Amino acid sequence: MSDGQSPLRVLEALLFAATEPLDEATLARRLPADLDVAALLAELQAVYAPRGVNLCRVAGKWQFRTAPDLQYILEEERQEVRRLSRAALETLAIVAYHQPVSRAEIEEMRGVGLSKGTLDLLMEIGWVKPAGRRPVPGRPIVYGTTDGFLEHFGLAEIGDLPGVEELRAAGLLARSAPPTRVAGGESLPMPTAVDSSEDA
Amino acid sequence: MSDGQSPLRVLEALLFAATEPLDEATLARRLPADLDVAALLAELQAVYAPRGVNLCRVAGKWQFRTAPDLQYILEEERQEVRRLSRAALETLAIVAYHQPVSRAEIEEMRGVGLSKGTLDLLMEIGWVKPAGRRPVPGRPIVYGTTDGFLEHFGLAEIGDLPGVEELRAAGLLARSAPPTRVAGGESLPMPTAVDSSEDA
Amino acid sequence: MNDPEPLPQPTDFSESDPPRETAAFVVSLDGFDGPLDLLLNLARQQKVDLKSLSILRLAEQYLDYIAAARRLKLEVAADYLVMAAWLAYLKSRLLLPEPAAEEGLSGEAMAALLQLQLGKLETMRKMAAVLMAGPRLGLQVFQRGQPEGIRVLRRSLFECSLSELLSAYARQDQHRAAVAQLRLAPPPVFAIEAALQRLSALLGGMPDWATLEAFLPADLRTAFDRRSALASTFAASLELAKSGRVALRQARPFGPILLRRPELP
Repeated sequence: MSDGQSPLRVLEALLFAATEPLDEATLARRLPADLDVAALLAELQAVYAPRGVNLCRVAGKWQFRTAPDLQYILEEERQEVRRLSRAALETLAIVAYHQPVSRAEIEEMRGVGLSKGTLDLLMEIGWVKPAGRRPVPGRPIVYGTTDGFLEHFGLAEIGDLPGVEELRAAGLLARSAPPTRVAGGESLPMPTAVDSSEDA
Repeated sequence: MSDGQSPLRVLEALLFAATEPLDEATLARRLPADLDVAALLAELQAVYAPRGVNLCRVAGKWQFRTAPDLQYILEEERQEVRRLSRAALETLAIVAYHQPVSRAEIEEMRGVGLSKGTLDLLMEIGWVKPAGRRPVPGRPIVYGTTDGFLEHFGLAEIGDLPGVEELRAAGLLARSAPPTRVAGGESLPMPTAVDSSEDA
Repeated sequence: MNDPEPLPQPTDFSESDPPRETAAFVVSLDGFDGPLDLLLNLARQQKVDLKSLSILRLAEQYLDYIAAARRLKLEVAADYLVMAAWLAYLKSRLLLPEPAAEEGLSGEAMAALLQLQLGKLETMRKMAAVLMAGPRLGLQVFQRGQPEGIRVLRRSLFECSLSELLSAYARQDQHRAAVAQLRLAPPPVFAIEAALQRLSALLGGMPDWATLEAFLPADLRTAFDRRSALASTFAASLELAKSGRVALRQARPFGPILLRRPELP
């Protein structure tokens, strides 16, 4: 680190100055071509690991962030956030863990209709986005999480969601079998009415 | 630095997250009372001195800043491809075919005044350069093309430009056009006003 | 960050108090987000893990709850009634011996379906809480407060092809040709050549000094024509004086210019 233009110094400066997380390709463009950016980032991450500022991988990109254990110190920096309704929270969790997921599937999982505002609010916050359509009759829109979601919750990728492996192993993330409910009344009843108290 | 809540870590996080430079009193309020904030800041400054990010004192307050020698990293050149105006294109063509040629001769040939910016732009791009003065009353500056011009248009030398006869054969020149020489021959009325729409 | 964390302990998510004992309570459905939510709340009263939950007992609890609500003439939303009907059916399937030749799901399978559904919902509630409690940007962890950002320097790169250049040349060449054809009228000046001719012709008949003006053409209409003729005639007189064909005289600065045939030696 003593030589003037060491690549770690350059990486440090770039990541400190950036207003948003940077991906490796962007970083590589600013460095000599023959450098292993991934290895340098790992090295920088290790250098900063014990410090008050850490190098984090979020949404597949890199960003310096304050160490999580110092949150009590930084209370004054806290940004006011709007409180989400329980419906919005559950919907967010369902979209995150079950994506891509349709509105009907969210309603089925929660056993209650979803008011229009709930998904809209999550999209407005920038955590949820439409992610195509499911190739089934009716071609319903399916939803997924955004990079903004990963950045906000400090996740490198969606597979880093807490407990995702265990939940999958426990069969709790499997999509329910395609509706065989035509035959009899055996399958669980589907929600019909939208609960008007759902508004987020 | 190894203990979890070392004051240097706290200072680091505070200065990193702050939206403005912080003074020592503000920093002291966030730290245990018995600490020498000035000494800690000096220590932190020393830690960061060789790095890509430095701790700087500005107007009595403290702030992390990208190291001055790495400022160039934070500048991104973005090239925008632009097209030449008609006036600039014609002027360039006249300079190429009739060099060395004076401003007055260009105006005479185009039948319209040349705005100041047009020749300046061509010189700034690096395609046209002054090429001495003509030994006539007023000693006007004459212009010619540069090596950069030849490179850009893929010409080994200026003689590689298609000749007037070839242009005519290619249908680019009107057959009726009499072959006019610039310097001598019949001279055309001189333009008087500069066409303001000519700006390159 | 990649280590799977152990699942968190169940958290109480309900924003309103869950119904207390089935006997004497105020029946209200306002606090529930649908029948599954009510079922989860009832299940929690069994104080067991969802996996060892008695679905039969849960079904009875739910039916009691809905019955109580209806006894109190509370409005019960259709969703809750549909679930009640389904649970009543489930209960009968669980209590009665399974028919031999069975179509569709068995009572046990139906119970497992409900159990899984409740498990999924409860899990999502837990995960929502975990997510919201985790280190979130701007709440527990912070990005740099004053990033310098990357300054963008814009630089223009001019693009021009050879054919564009040639077309431009051709275009202005045609323009020039058009201009040349339009401008055939002679310039409105009195040419020096014409002045020379006129002066030479007139000098023969001028034995004595005469002013320059006397040699100007007679048909000068405008001041410009007059100035042009004067200048050309003066230039012509100098030209003739140089070759000794005229004598010039001016008595004082800006005085009249006189000329005559030179005296023969």
